[in-house]
Amino acid sequence: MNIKLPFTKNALPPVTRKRISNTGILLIITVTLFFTLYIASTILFKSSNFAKYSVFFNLLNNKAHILLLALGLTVVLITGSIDISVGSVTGLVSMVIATMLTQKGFDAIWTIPVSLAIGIAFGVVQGFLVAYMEIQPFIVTLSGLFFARGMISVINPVSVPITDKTFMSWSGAKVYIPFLFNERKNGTLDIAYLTPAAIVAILVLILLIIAMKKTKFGRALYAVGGNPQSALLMGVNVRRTKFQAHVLCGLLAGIGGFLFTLFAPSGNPGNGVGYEIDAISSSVIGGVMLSGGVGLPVGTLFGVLINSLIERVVPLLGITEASWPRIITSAFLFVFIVLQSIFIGAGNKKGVSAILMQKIKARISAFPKRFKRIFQRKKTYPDK
Amino acid sequence: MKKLLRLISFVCIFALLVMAGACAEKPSETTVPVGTTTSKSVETTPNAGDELIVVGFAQCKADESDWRMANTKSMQETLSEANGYKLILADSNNDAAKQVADVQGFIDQEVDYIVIAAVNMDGWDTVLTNAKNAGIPVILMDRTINASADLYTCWVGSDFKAEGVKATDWISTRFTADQEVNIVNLQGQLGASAQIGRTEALEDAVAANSNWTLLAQQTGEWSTDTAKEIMASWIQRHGDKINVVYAENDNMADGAIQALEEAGMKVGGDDGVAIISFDANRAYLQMTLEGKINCNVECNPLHGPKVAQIIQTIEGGGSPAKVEVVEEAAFYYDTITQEIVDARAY
Amino acid sequence: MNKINRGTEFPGTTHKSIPRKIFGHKLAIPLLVLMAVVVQNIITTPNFFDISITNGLLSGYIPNILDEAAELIIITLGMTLVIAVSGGVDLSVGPTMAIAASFCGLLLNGSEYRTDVFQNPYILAIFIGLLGGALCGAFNGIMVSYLKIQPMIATLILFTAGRSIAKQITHGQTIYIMNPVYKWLGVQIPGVPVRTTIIVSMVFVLLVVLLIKLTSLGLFVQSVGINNSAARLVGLNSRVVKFMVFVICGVLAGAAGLVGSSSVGSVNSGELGMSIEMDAILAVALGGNSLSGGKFSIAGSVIGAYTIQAITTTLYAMNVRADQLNVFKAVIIVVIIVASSEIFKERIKKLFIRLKQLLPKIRSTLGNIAQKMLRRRGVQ
Amino acid sequence: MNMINQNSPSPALNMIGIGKSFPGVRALHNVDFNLRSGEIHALMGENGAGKSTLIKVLTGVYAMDEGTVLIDNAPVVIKSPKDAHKQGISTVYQEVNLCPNLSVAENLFLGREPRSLGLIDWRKMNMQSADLLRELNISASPTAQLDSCSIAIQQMIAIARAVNTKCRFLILDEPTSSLDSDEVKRIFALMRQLKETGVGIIFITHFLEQVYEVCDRITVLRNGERVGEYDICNLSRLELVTKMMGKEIETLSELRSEKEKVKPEDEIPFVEANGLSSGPSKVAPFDLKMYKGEIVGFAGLLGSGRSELVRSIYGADKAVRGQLLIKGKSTRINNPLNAMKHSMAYLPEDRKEDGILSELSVRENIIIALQAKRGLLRRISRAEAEKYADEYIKLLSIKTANIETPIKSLSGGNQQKVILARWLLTNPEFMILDEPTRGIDVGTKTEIQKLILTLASEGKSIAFISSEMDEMIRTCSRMVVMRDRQKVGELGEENLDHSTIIRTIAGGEKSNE
Repeated sequence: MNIKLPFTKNALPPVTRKRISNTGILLIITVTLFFTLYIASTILFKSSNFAKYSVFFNLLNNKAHILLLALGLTVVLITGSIDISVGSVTGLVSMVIATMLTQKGFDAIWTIPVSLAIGIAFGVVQGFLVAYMEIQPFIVTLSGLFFARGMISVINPVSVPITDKTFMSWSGAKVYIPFLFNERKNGTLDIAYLTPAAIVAILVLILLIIAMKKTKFGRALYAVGGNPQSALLMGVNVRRTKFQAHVLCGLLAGIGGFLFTLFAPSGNPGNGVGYEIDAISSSVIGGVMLSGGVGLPVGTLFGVLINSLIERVVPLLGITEASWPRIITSAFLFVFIVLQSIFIGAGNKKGVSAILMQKIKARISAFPKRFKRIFQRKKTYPDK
Repeated sequence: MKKLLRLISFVCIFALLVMAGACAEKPSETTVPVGTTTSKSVETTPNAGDELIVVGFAQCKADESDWRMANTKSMQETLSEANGYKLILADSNNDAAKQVADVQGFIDQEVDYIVIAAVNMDGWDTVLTNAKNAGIPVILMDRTINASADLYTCWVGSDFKAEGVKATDWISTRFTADQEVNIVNLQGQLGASAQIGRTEALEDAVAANSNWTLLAQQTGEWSTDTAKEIMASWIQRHGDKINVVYAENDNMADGAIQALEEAGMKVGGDDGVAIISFDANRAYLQMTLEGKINCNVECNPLHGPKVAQIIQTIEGGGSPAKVEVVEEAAFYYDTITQEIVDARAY
Repeated sequence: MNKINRGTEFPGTTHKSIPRKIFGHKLAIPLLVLMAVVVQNIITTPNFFDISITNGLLSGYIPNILDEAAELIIITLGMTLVIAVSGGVDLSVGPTMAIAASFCGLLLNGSEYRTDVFQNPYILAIFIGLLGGALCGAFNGIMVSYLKIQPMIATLILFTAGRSIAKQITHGQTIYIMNPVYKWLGVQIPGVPVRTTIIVSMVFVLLVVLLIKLTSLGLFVQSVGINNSAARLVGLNSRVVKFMVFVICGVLAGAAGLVGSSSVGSVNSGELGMSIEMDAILAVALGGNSLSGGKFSIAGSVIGAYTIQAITTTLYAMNVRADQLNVFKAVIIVVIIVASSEIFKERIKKLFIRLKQLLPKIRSTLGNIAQKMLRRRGVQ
Repeated sequence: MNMINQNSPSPALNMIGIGKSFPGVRALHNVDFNLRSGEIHALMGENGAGKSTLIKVLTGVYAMDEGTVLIDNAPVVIKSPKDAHKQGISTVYQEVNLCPNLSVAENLFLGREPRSLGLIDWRKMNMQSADLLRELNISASPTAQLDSCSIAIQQMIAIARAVNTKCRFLILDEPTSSLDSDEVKRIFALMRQLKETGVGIIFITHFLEQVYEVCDRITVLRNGERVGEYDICNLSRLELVTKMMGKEIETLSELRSEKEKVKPEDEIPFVEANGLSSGPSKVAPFDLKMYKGEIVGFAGLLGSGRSELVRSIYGADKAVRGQLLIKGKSTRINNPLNAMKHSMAYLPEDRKEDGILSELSVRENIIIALQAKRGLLRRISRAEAEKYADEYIKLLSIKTANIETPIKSLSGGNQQKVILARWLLTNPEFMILDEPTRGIDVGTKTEIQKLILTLASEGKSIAFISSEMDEMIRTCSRMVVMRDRQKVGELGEENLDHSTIIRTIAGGEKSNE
């Protein structure tokens, strides 16, 4: 190995130029934005108790089902595909559960396998069409959306209540968190809690983080999203991976539907309308790129939390026109998306945003170096 | 690891600056609508000593229809700061789960009262139990829910079946017992309590009158356009046989009238196809006056005063009645006057 | 025009048999489906082709389908261009319709919620309405071309906020325009026996086709859609092209909004163009266009849109409830898309080949069996 | 034909009588090929000779119609890339086939990550990667994201990955075509190192010099058939080219003589740059004058800023400083369209990424630049477009089924000609040709070189960039030398020889200090 290679300056590989990957940057932005927004809300709306533990935990309790859908979307988006059927699948699952429990008299425990089965069924069919028939995922899952939405009405066009005792006890269950409590105005204790749904969501999140980072399947997802042709040549079964991603997304949508039903226990034709959009926007805010290959499940968690927080903040702005809350919510979304696009430069190496981004990246990368320099200077100072 | 921490802290600071910029712009954007409606409160300063009563209002979809907007506005105007209230409006955009989350948010924020116009009849037990435990009275508005009665304080709204009965009563005055009455029903969103009540009244009346026939019944989903499409297909199928159109809201009546007129059929009046509509918004009262709608049954959206009254009752230590029905009238093409139309605010 | 040679890997393989030429064409499948729907209708409704004049208007099933498809057609035209240039979709066309109609209604009615007097000239109102559509398109265009946000995410913003903005434009109320002239655009111009919607949609198809034929817009859109950086280097300003396409899409959506509101005589932003974006995307895909951008065919999209409307109308006529319609729609669409996918065609071809190969074998085995049986009989 | 030394070890990989047909085309016919362990074997041939088909048959991408593959004299069946992998056959392609969004270590180990307790052990993976990279002298950090590495490093990582799968036979399909000579040397060092360990390497390249520098044997294909197999020492360059072309090509002197005629005539330069710069990260301020009828070469290593320099003139990268004069008039060029309006043309370096509009037809690809120049409203009519297309297809002898064929189904050389046609159609006075001959067979290369000379003689001013020094020396009348994103010198015709250029590129005396 002692071949000496000619070495010129410009041939030096820029190993250290880009310390932080886009994924990392996006994650940092999202996390920072979330905490900034949270702290700002705490200060601005003092009377609304944002500093309470329960408010914080309810951000997750309220959106456990969306988190699952968003995680599913994170998985398919990372492979460069998309699934817009998840919202309707959620609605379908809730309707099936309600019908099973109330009209068919099934035992509550059966709702779990049935929810999962519905999700997996959608995942399998859509995954097959996307991966093995090579049909555009948008169209396939749009059909899935239509199908599920229509099936809800076929099963039952009106609202079905859930009265099953077991199921309602799951729905109402709370896992209190010790030591985290505040006192209410009337003197009662408001102890922070997690719902079983939130716990399931967190467990799924943890499993998914491990799967994405530490299993062959997880890495194959990124490889397929990064460059499917290369992945194929590197021995990744691209079709199978895409298929699996869709099945996983379907499964997560099934679980999400179940958690949704725990949260709002009823079957209603309007359940889950537009959740696909919520899930996609959560993923994107959390740093997933629609072009594939970039994103982390943790980012998605923060994406969901940001959306959840915005929902809490908007009513407090004191808007009296009926239409404004939604405009404001969209404005928040707009700010996030534009900020992100500015930061990332949208993969384009030109333009104002990219220059800004390069500068920021350079700053960030230079930071440790500069710090080291200061440190070294301090060290050498006494000598002089 | 240390490096990463340093990086994060740097980005935090940067993002804070960016957000500060964004926040600084935000209020100017939002104060415009706020300013216009709160200007009153500046003139008539509220009783300085009293603290405002905080009311959390979970509206199903604040700008869904003209009726819903009037409903929202009524709440906002009655529960204004000038009157000693602070209203927090959460618009759930017809998403049941978001509405539950909104109500949970009110509980966390410890509002004094919660008013709910429910998206969904079912699935309220858990969150209402939370409200009860936190000691916050819940007032249901407009839409009923399936939940144990001890979970909420009272319900304010319309009696939809009674509305339907007013309409069927008018039909029986128009037609004699030997006349053939062929009715088509443009239903509202299936499962909505308004749809259920109004359809029920019609079906009861059809069953009770042997000369009445329900030719067709389909949901027009409260929409003009859909109703127009459906009505057109009915006209193709049934033609001139139809002599009563029972539209479960104004918008659908509008669609039906257009479809009929485009097919060259006479609408309303004494000899045209009888049109029955619900809600009685201003535009449709005008149409009633013009004779296009024969009977328009009011569905009163102005729940604000009633809600305020209930809150005052509770504040005073009393307990309100479990069901508070708002007053509603019916308007007929032959008796309505321009004054009635002009007096309508929505 | 006469020597269209579609993507062949190797020169010399361009000679195809006539049936293959017909079935190999991009538009074959959507056309076939459209025909199937029509045939189905002829069987179930004998008066399908009947056209009569009622109240001075052509009526019947076919005029109905053409009428109801009008908005979708106009939207689909814009969507086709957006998909071609960006490889993304415009989710905000429905809200854009509402916003455009709101501008128009505001100008016509002024502060009145219901009047039959135009406060401003009708033409001006239409112009302002289209301008409103263009404005929405421009907003999306800026996001996509200058801020480089993926179209689906960029248009998500107007998708969620658009209807509320429209509500604000009309002071938060539904506007009723009672002047019969207003209905000219969406129902009928007095004396013309054809519904204006049909004419308007045809006019817009013609306009867009002319735009593509007479200018080089089509070439530019495809170039940018296929390879952005190559397009830049040959002197195309891809940003401007993208921006322009989004504006065009906005204007078209605005026009659809005006037609839609005119046909019901009111501006109700909660209803106009509800979930039309999904139908439009489907129409584009059904027409054989790739959703990842590049080459496009307007004819395909128009056929796709009519197919969707024909399916909808047929299902309505078969008494399928509006809310259950989606199940059938989904199944039909999946079948169409699968049938027109390359892989499926290949598999079918392979299956045929295998069958052909198997045929002699089956014949011989059958023959063997027959011989054996004969022999046995002979032995017996 | 066979001139193989009979004493050499028996081949480890043997392909006998390979045949492969596509509808209408016989791509391979009765081709024999063999590869020994520990040799570097060049597979040569023009575009369309059947090199890539042979490789694809060997790697299981295509199923062969006839023939057998033997490994260690035992027949093997290779039906999929996976089978090939199992047999120890790995491939590295011209375009880096790695995942840009993953880290270097992951790209090395994707699919066979070291695991503990069933989960990927990242520490171990990074450490093993570091070892591997060190062993192969690749200076990259295992944790860096791949797209932050230079193309050369990426290519080396691709090789490292291939090697690390315990491969016995390594196929390198034009791995050097986007690298500069320095980087190529490093790849060669890597190849020699692998050769020592007994790996058999099939090396495909268009660069003759590289073949003679590193290979042991050559197999030449032409028109889907094997012309022959030769030891490198027994085959001169001229012979090799003759075998590949199937005919004698014009000698260099002929080209040279044409070039002599070309001399700058005008006093006012067509393009004059004073302190032009497109930002410090792209190219430092430079001065430049280019005259009518002159071919100016831009030499330098890849990444030295030679492409960036011409891009800044063309407006592909916006100039942020300095002054640009066109025909003596000060001009601002903000985008390519401005440049085109000033009669400039730019044939980009990366044909696939920046050049072709893959799905569009040859006709559309030819007229697009002229159309863009004319603008949106003045459309080139169909008839006019067809006329142009036919004209240029004939003029440049572009091999295409017809003018409506999508450009993506043409061979690389013909694609390049279409792009040349695109620019010639705009009738430019100043043409920038960035690597017009890359990835193109020898025949077309010569054609293009001749075309360049002809264009110059017609009075066009040409900026020419090529990685092949010979090509530049042959055609250029002057050469600008770039280093470290700076213009470091200009060489007149009298100085145009290898050693001077290389010395200038390397930095002359300074490097001796």
